[in-house]
Amino acid sequence: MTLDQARTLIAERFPGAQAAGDSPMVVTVPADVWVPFARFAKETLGCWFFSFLTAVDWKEEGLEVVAKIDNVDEKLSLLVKTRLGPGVSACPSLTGVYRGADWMERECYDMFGIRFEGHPDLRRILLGDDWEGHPLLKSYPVDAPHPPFR
Amino acid sequence: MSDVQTAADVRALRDAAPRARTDVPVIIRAILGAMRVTLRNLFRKPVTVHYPDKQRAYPDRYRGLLALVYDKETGEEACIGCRLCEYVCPPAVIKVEMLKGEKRNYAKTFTLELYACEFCELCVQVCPTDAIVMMKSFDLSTTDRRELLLDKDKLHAIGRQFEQSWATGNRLRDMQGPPKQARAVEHKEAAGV
Amino acid sequence: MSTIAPSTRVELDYTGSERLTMNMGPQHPSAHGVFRAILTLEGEQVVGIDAVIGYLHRCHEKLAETLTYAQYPSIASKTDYVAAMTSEFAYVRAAAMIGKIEVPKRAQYLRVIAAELQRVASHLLWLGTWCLDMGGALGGGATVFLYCIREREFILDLFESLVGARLLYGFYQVGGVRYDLPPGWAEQCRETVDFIDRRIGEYERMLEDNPFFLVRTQGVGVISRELAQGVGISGPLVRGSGVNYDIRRTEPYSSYEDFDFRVPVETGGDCYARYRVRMVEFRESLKIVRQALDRLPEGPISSRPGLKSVAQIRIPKGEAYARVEGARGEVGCYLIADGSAKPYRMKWRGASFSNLAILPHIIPGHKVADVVAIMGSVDPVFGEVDR
Amino acid sequence: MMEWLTPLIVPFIVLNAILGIVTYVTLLERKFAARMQSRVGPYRVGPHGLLQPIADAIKLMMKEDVVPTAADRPVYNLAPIVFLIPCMLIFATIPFAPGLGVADLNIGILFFLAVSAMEIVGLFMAGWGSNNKYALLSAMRAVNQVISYDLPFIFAALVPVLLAGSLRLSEIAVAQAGLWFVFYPVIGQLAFVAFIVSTVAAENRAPFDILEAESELVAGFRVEYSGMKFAIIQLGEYAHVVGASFLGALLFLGAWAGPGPEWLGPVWFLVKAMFVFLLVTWVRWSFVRIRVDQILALSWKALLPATLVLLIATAVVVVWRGTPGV
Repeated sequence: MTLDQARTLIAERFPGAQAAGDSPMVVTVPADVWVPFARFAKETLGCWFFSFLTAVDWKEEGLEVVAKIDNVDEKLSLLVKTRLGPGVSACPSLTGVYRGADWMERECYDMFGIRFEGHPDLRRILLGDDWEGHPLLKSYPVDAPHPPFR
Repeated sequence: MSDVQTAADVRALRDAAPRARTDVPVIIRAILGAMRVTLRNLFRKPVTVHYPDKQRAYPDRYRGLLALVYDKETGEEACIGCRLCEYVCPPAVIKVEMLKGEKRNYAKTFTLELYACEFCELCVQVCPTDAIVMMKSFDLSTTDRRELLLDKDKLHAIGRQFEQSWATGNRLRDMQGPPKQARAVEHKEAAGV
Repeated sequence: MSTIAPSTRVELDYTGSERLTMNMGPQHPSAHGVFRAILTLEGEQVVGIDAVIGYLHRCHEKLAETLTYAQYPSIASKTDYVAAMTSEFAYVRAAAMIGKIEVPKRAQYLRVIAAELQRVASHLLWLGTWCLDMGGALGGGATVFLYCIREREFILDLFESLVGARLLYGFYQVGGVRYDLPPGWAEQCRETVDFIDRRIGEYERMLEDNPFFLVRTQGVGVISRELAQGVGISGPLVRGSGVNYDIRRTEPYSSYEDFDFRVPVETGGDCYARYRVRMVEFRESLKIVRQALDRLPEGPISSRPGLKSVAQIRIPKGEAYARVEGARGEVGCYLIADGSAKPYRMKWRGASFSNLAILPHIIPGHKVADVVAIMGSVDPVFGEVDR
Repeated sequence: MMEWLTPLIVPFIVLNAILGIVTYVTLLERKFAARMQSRVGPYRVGPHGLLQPIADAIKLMMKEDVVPTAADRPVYNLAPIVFLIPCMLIFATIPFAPGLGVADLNIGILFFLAVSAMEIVGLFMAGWGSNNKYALLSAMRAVNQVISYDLPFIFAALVPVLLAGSLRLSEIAVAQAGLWFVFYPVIGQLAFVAFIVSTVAAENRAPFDILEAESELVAGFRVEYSGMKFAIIQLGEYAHVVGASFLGALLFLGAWAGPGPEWLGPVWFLVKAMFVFLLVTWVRWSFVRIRVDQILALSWKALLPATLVLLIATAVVVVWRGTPGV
């Protein structure tokens, strides 16, 4: 699976997706094909290695979920992104495709408040259950005390 | 495969895992071999350093206690209160106030919260006058946290008390960076050599 | 940090005996830091585990947004404090990738030397603490532990004479490294490397065929190849499960392509296979250090002038994901720069975080004593798990 | 005139001597282990740490005695005593020199084995009474382990009994005047190894210390004990080890036999017992711990049949040679 082949395949199967760059190849997909794309990437492109999943807060433009997946054997490296849009904090869960997404999505929920639909056990992972707010949002100030202030 | 391994899976995997030989001679040899290693170490010299009685030798670049120094030639305080160290300090433990002077500036106050310092040496690195340096000193512990709030006088006192490490701002900047020769020449010219 | 223990999520064949919920950690002799495992037991058998992490959470990712590219590398050490060099490495690599900053050849070699010595030091600590988990502080485990610590000191001494610190180094900076080798360091390093090479043989004699060690490790905590690929573990864990994945090979960085080394792969997938992988890695790392010292080129150690002010390093708009092969696996840094002196967003991909996620999959079905053995073989560092 | 005092004075002297030995055995072990691990061990209290055991004792006496709220108080408080008594009683039958001992019973070794197995009651009480899950698991393990290792321990100890033809410990010692049983061809060595292994296991020392198992069970059955109660448990444990070492020296190493005048006998005995002790310690600090199911398997599947066969073989040899003794 060369890069060009992968790019063609992506263009064929997902017309809404934009692929750019090569190492890693940045693929931006609409949120509704987030899970189908991941399944396609795993099964067709052979990207079995789930490196990480996180989000970026683009302030007014809303949240963006980013996942890095690799085909280790053929050195194909994908950075898959999806824009959730302003004010939206729900995203389909990848746990059905990648088992490693379990903790990563919990962390992402913890830090950004993104609700991953279909996640089997979406709880906070790093912060306490009674923590208020989601620290990595840009609206969350660094230097003010936050409840529960301990 | 189901989402998690079940007990049956664990048992199957356990049985499928490769095993080492279980011949009695191999086992006996391995056991005696392990005991031989411990016996051999019984007769090695212990590596313990009896710390307060014997100080170990600090390497030249040791990053220890911070201090302010005096200019070697003029005997004046080397710090010009430029606040570069305050800006660069990642945990923000340095606070400097500048005192404007006629020929040069001074630090009016200089406080360093040593209890939060992480000894990254960035303040030494950016210091243009080599005023803040690190000392070859390890004994920082105290019974009172307030003693670790160092002001200017204390920092000067520390500078006189301990041996200075190798690193100063100019030395560090000379070592890094690509145009090494050119800058070395510059310094020589500036020093009037 | 969740305080609710959900009912055991894993149903194993129920033996009819009463279940016992046992709390392991967060302060526990073999928790390797602050880690809490809520175990559901049937007799001695574990039937469910809920891993609770986050006790050491410092929100490094938010912290990185408030610190400049010059400041953060020395803080990055604090994520993985056992192998502090690797996390710095990932960060400066990411920044250099966005800024397209060249790194001089000598700096690349110095980076490799430091990273490989760090791997040896980290593996030494792993071997020691793992044996401590299995052998106990009042038994043979403590002996191996102290031997390993004794040898690790020599590497820390090397680091100390190189950068002046023993734990948090700040050796890497964007565009190169901060310190050049002091006089005599290379010879000292060669001696240490040879010495540790000999001592590793001693550990192997203590453990290799030892039946006590073998029964504790063989067939314990088997990660099948499929499971390893599904969860996204990396480093010695995934190589112990028969997957040949080493970033130094698949995506060479910092002149790793210049060096001749072997990537060990074992197929067993159990604790013993992971032990074998790491023992070979010891030797291979020492080999790389020797090669790098032999071929160390002359030249500058940084492509950028020495740091003079906090905002000296500015990086254009862009994003990059840089990963390095740390002692525990893929340590990655996903950096988004917005053109200012501070990153817009940074994501740490801690190797231990992903590796630890394997625990709920492999621990059920084992005995209580195996929990610590498996956890030790995963080798988590909680600074990196919680960040 | 003062004869009625003898039964009081002799145990008093023996008890105190044992306490002294046991206290300093801890220092011996710590120094030995430290040197094995490239350390120096206790060093600060007194010259080369010689006063360390005394400092430890004082520290433990001064410590606050914490009782968990939910503990079963009578059981919790009684457990250290119940644990200590059998551990001290085992010294009753050991003759330290010809005629020097508390009671030279004609079933001496039987008494020793029976009483030493009693410690398990105290162990289990401690584990149960603490009302702690770690302690409970540890107590369960303890019962499992001690029962399974007492059998090989007894069988290994019975080999010298068969060879000597007596259950009286002093007679077993005398029977070795010509040849120490450890040098008895084949049988002696095998029995000695089996004895050492089962001693290590029955004393719950690494690699068989699953009930202490601080990597998973923190400190096992004594996790909730502090202060003097902890000290008593520790004392009992070391007394048991020392007792077993004395037994090993008596059964296999010819007890008080040795060069020099006769009054050196107890010294020789002590030296031999310490040799056995250091052997056990050496094993302890050389191996990783094995798991509870493996320990049980080792006992029932390997050690027990092996010692049983050894015992039968010894019996056959003894019958074949016609007379007991060497």
